[in-house]
Amino acid sequence: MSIATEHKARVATAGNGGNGGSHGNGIGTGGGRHGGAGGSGGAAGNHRFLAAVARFVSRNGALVGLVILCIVLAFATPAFLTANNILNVGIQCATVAILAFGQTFVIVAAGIDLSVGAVAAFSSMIMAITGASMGWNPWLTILAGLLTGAAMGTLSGIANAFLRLPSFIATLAMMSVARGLTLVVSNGRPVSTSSLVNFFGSTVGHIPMPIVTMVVMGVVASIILNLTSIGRSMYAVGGNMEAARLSGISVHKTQIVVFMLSGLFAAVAGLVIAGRLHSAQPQAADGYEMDAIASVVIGGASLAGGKGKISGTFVGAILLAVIRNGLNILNVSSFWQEVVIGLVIAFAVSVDTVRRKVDAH
Amino acid sequence: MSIATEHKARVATAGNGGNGGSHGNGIGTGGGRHGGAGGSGGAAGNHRFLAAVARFVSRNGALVGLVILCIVLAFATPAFLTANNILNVGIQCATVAILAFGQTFVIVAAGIDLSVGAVAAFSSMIMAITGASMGWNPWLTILAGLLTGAAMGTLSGIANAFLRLPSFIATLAMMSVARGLTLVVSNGRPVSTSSLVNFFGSTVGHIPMPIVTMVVMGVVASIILNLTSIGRSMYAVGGNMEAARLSGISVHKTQIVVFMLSGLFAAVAGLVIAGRLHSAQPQAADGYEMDAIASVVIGGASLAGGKGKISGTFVGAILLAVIRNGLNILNVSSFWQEVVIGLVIAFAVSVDTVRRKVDAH
Amino acid sequence: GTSNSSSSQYKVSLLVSTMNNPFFVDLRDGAQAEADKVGVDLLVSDAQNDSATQQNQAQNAVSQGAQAVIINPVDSDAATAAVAPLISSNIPVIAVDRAVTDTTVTSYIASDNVQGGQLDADALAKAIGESGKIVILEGTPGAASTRDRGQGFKDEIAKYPNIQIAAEQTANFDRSEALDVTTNMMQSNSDIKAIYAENDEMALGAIQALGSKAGTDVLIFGFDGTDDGLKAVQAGTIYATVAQQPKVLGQKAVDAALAAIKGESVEADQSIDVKLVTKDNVAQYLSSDSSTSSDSSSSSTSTSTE
Amino acid sequence: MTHLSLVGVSKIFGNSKVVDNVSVTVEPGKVHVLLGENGAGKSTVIKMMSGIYQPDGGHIEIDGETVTIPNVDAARKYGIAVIHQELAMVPELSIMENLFLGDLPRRAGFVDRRAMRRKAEDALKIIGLDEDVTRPMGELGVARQQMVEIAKALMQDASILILDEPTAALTRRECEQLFRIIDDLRAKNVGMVYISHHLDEIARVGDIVTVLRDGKYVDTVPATAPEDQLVRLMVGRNIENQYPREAQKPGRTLLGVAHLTRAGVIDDVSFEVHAGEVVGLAGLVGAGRTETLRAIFGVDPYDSGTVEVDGHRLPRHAIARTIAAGVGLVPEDRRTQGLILGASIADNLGLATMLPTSRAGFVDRAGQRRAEKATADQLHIRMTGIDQETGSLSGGNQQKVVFGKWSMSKVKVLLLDEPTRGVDVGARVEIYELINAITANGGAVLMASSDLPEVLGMSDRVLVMSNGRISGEMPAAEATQEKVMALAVSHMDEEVDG
Ligand SMILES: Nc1ncnc2c1ncn2[C@@H]1O[C@H](COP(=O)(O)OP(=O)(O)OP(=O)(O)O)[C@@H](O)[C@H]1O
Ligand SMILES: Nc1ncnc2c1ncn2[C@@H]1O[C@H](COP(=O)(O)OP(=O)(O)OP(=O)(O)O)[C@@H](O)[C@H]1O
Ligand SMILES: O[C@@H]1[C@H](O)[C@H](O)CO[C@H]1O
Ligand SMILES: [Mg+2]
Ligand SMILES: [Mg+2]
Repeated sequence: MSIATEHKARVATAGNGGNGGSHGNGIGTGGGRHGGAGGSGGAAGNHRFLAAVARFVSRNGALVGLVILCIVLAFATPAFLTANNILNVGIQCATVAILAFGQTFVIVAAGIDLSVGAVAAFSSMIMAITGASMGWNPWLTILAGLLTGAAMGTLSGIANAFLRLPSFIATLAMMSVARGLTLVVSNGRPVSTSSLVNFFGSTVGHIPMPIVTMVVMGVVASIILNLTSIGRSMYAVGGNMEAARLSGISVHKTQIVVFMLSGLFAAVAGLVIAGRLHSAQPQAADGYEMDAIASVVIGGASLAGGKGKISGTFVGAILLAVIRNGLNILNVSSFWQEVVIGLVIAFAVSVDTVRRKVDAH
Repeated sequence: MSIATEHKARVATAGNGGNGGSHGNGIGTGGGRHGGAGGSGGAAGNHRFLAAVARFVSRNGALVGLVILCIVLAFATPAFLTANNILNVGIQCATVAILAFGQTFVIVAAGIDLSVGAVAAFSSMIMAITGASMGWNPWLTILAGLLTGAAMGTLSGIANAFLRLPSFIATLAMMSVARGLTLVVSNGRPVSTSSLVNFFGSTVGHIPMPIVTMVVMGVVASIILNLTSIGRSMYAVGGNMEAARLSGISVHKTQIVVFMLSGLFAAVAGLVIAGRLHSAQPQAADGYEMDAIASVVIGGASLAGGKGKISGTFVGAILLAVIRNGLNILNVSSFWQEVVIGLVIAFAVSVDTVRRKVDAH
Repeated sequence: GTSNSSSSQYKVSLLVSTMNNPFFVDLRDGAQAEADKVGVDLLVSDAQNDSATQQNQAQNAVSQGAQAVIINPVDSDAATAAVAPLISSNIPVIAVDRAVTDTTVTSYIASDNVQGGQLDADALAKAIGESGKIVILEGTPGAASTRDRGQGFKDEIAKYPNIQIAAEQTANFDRSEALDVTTNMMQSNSDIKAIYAENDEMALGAIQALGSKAGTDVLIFGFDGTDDGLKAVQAGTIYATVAQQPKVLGQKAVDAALAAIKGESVEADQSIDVKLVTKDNVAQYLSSDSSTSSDSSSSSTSTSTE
Repeated sequence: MTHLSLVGVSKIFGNSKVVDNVSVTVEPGKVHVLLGENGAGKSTVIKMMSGIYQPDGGHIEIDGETVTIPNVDAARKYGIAVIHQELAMVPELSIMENLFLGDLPRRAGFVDRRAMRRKAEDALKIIGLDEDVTRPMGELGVARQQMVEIAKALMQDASILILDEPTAALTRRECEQLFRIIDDLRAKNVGMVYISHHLDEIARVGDIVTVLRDGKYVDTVPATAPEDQLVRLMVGRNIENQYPREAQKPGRTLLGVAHLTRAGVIDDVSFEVHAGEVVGLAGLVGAGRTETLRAIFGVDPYDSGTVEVDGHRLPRHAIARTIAAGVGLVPEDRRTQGLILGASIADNLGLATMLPTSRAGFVDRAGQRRAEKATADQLHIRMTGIDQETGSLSGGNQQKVVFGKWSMSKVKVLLLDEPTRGVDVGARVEIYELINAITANGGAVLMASSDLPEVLGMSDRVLVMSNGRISGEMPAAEATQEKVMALAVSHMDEEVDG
């Protein structure tokens, strides 16, 4: 029962972090252990490099599963490991990755945001409509869309912090509201977007803007989470809300910022989707929240909060995109595809737990 | 951030459970408080009755929100409070309620089961196919379907307990696998069901079988959760896995049973859906997991585990059905409907938190 | 305008399978425009592609006091159980776009998805010179329209031995999914001559994926004839699509419902022909369908009534 | 420096007045001890000083001016720092981040990790804790976590420092370190509030003592007042004997541990505990006592060695089988390992007996409830009823619930890890009486404790652990604190040699 399990296991084994009961990934310890294991040969520099690699692997959730999957696919079809296809995978994971970066804030702070897909759709619709029917300056339309996303997120945050709605309920409600508003303002029809919006979905020269946007957002998210005090507060609130409060951290403020950021990231994802389709779709990003949450969890975060990294989330999002890309390329029948997707996800994530188990011995 | 918040608040506020930070509903304490508050007038018997009512209300999540909603609807349209429509609401909530009863086990034990909709579809497809193409005895087909559901649940449980997959991932994978298998075995086509299966979706005389089935499953779920040792173990595992383990409760066994039951209940829901539609649909119950989880959470459970009641879940499921029924009857435009659904859910659940806050003073 | 609907004496319920798709929005708009015109109070419900929800909405229609029910089934088989109580309590039922299996409804007004698939297949075969590799973008697995369009297309294309279906992948009737899926399929099949998309939304996604190849190296075939789809036909990026005239479907359905309430006789089977739309004839569809005003849709009636 | 006064404050939870018209003054350079039984309201009082609770009556004065302290941040701005009774730490975050929680060092708007690391290392040095500051807090034992909490409060350079049972989890050595720090602070004119259930500490650290009983002010006396006077003020009666051990004649071997080894944690541990015997397990923090108990109980696996109960060998790493063999464990940390804080007292008391007493899968509700009530009464748990949420009990009363869980299940062998952490003198005697009852009935008790007087007073035999090994054994009658400490630090000499 792992929504909250990992947290409890870890708390409970204070003072015996490495025992059988704890399957948490000790922050910053796995690498050390690993490094030790690989330390018999080579010069010291080499050793340190290996240790750093090992630490990176051990900190990034399903990375091993992803690598295995890629190797399998590379052998299965020559079409997989081409420069072009790798770029494709990058483009295809961009939207979910951006949503998942935003979702990481929320999950680290022990919440969940079900509204990200709908908020992405609504924000992109705002960008399209302010442009198409209202004739605003393209930059202004994008700004309006981003503010819309941030505002919707803020509303979820307020409902969570002040109305004390569980985040599951607050964002379920927001998902419904945002999707409904999208249908209302668009009357259920796609609306074309400006060439500025489309730029964010296009490939300029050899550089795909969705990937650029994803990388920028990933770096921003990583900086927020690691280097700002609001980012660190997210870990504190998610890890032990009461301790955070007793230490003078404003839990409410943290909660609101977390959802605001998630909404803002969703709006950026909406920009990329609309840019790719040259239009805002009323049903855009429908169900993407599940992919986003799955990316974060595959990346090693726990829904119990206090844990999660942008690099892990990134691995999770790539994993999902690679699975879909691979199945498409291999032309697996669409009925079997669902079966295979399920099995591969389960496999890729359990590789990680098996690795950790072995690691611990 | 309430997925796991309440749990942590609880851990952290040991010795100060009633402070501003904790919004948990103390098991069995709310009622006492309430009873005390209402205790100034009336005879002792009357007082006790009022206290019992108050306790029931305070223990059952969004009941107050539901009642307010019903009153509003009754004033808004005469069509709402007719015997016929009330039966309709009952029938309309049956499937989700049954799924949500099963989901309650999982959430109480601090997990989540995303596969219930897909498992319901696959189980009903098994009932249909073993009947239609294989000519099995109708009772046997139903048995096969129920066993299928239980088996799929068990697999999720094993993945969760032994592969240490977070339940979110294990059941996300199972959702995909079950939906895929449904498409594979049915070749993407609906399959008609036997008249025995259809019986479970029909109204016999004035008695709608979906409601009967829902009530029976509710009672069974309630007995399991309250009176059996495995049910009590679910609360223990969900409340503090480590403490449960150190008290000799088998966490693995509990986890597996929890998902097995969830799968079994999903199969029963599948029976009702197929019975109502006289066919097993490959896309049946798509997305119902969200309604089921929402019912449980609206009913007062916390995704952090250790909390939840069948009666609360029932209130949650009815609330969702009433909202949809009411908006239909009021003929709210389908685009606005989504907006309104979101707002009403948020409202109904926050009534409960506001009530608790007032209560606490 | 809903101004006259509140005072109207007739209540008709329209159960739409989903509004997640402009096709059904058009169907609803056609029905609404007609309802406003003839003075019917139209109660619209969206089943979000769920048969059980649709059954709930059929029940609720009775509570609402609907005198006739127009159903656009999520699934034909499942709709049987949903409309049974309506029929037994003598409420006229009109099936639109998709049939209700084994049920005598008051009227069945539909375009034929199997036939549409055939039209696309023949057009495609002709356009690529009856030989070469093609791929199919499938609709949502298990949906009735996916089955019928797939079947109609594949049965027909089988008649051309030199055409091979190199890949079939689902994009769930969704534009952005089609963008990714097409990109990926092209990765393993570079020599594709044509793509059959089971609706226009997916065809539009494929165009996005192919970029400048769309309509030149690779011909794209759609289904539905939505506004965006028709514009793409005009632009030459979609080679052909199958126009279903959803607004006409909606309009006819309301007419049939009203007639049934009034006790007038109603034609039991009104098949609205599906038409292949190519660059040659797109103008006539565009003029009527690309405008959202309600009366223009009624002017297109002439093209489809029998 | 700051004067802080609570003037006639009260606090109400639900229907009960938990603190009733209490006045306390904290003066610069003085240590004000708060004394009272479990649930007397001590923690509630200090939470009103630190912005966590608002008084329902009375007011707070700082330097003579009436103020409100709406939240923790405000308290911090007044120069008030608090070490809470229950650890306020985030297990996932590193030690250094926990030290700076809520006030991270920043440069140009970003967290300055280098400065944080440097300051954190300095802070740990002050309290004499040798840990890598980047280690996650959750990996530390309770004692070390407590040390970090102390360092965190000290770092704030507060003018008022509140310490709520800071020594409950510490061994003598760390306590001494803390007392020296307190002496320093006193010299620097910091005002302090000190709460502890170890009466012997009061004269050592305190200046004045205020005693609370049932939330009410009882008296203020100098810290030099004799212990039995303090006890009388606290509990309203005399306690004749703080360690009422009734030794039995040792019977057959009930617990036999041979060559128990777990790499890096415990090393070739062998001993026996006989029927009727209480064996004490002493040692420094990190000596491996907790690990030994966990290995015996089947919580953690071990690499080699055997555990026998009543002559039957126990399987490795199998808690349920161990419990079935008649063994119970009161774990070190009640909140994470002992209790389901969100569940009722009844549910917690019945946790270990629920499965064994159920029939055909059904819980024996009536029987369990009867036993739960009886146990709660026997332990004098201060509660509104057995349906009260366990998390809302005072710390000491929570500990009694953990103890009660095993006393209800009538164990043959009871493993105790810091059994009286945070338990008041009166209640401690009640727990000791339960230990006596268990041995009188032919049971055996193995008790790891950092409270040396307790080990010496309640054991029949003392084992001393050091660096994962048993470094010595002696009958309690011959044991003294000095002898035990000598054995406890013995590995340090070895390290010097090796
Ligand atoms: N939030 C709360 N809700 C209800 N009762 C509470 C709450 N906090 C404390 N209490 C009650 O108030 C009383 C005093 O608690 P407090 O924690 O102040 O005791 P204490 O003197 O610190 O005890 P200990 O020595 O065990 O720590 C106890 O009976 C406790 O159950
Ligand atoms: N100096 C040290 N530095 C880091 N880790 C240590 C050190 N000494 C011991 N440990 C580890 O700390 C863990 C156990 O500490 P713990 O405090 O629980 O042991 P203990 O003997 O039960 O001590 P106590 O019960 O007094 O706290 C063990 O895993 C042990 O390996
Ligand atoms: O006819 C409709 C539309 O073509 C839509 O695009 C998908 O569902 C079908 O049933
Ligand atoms: Mg206290
Ligand atoms: Mg210990």
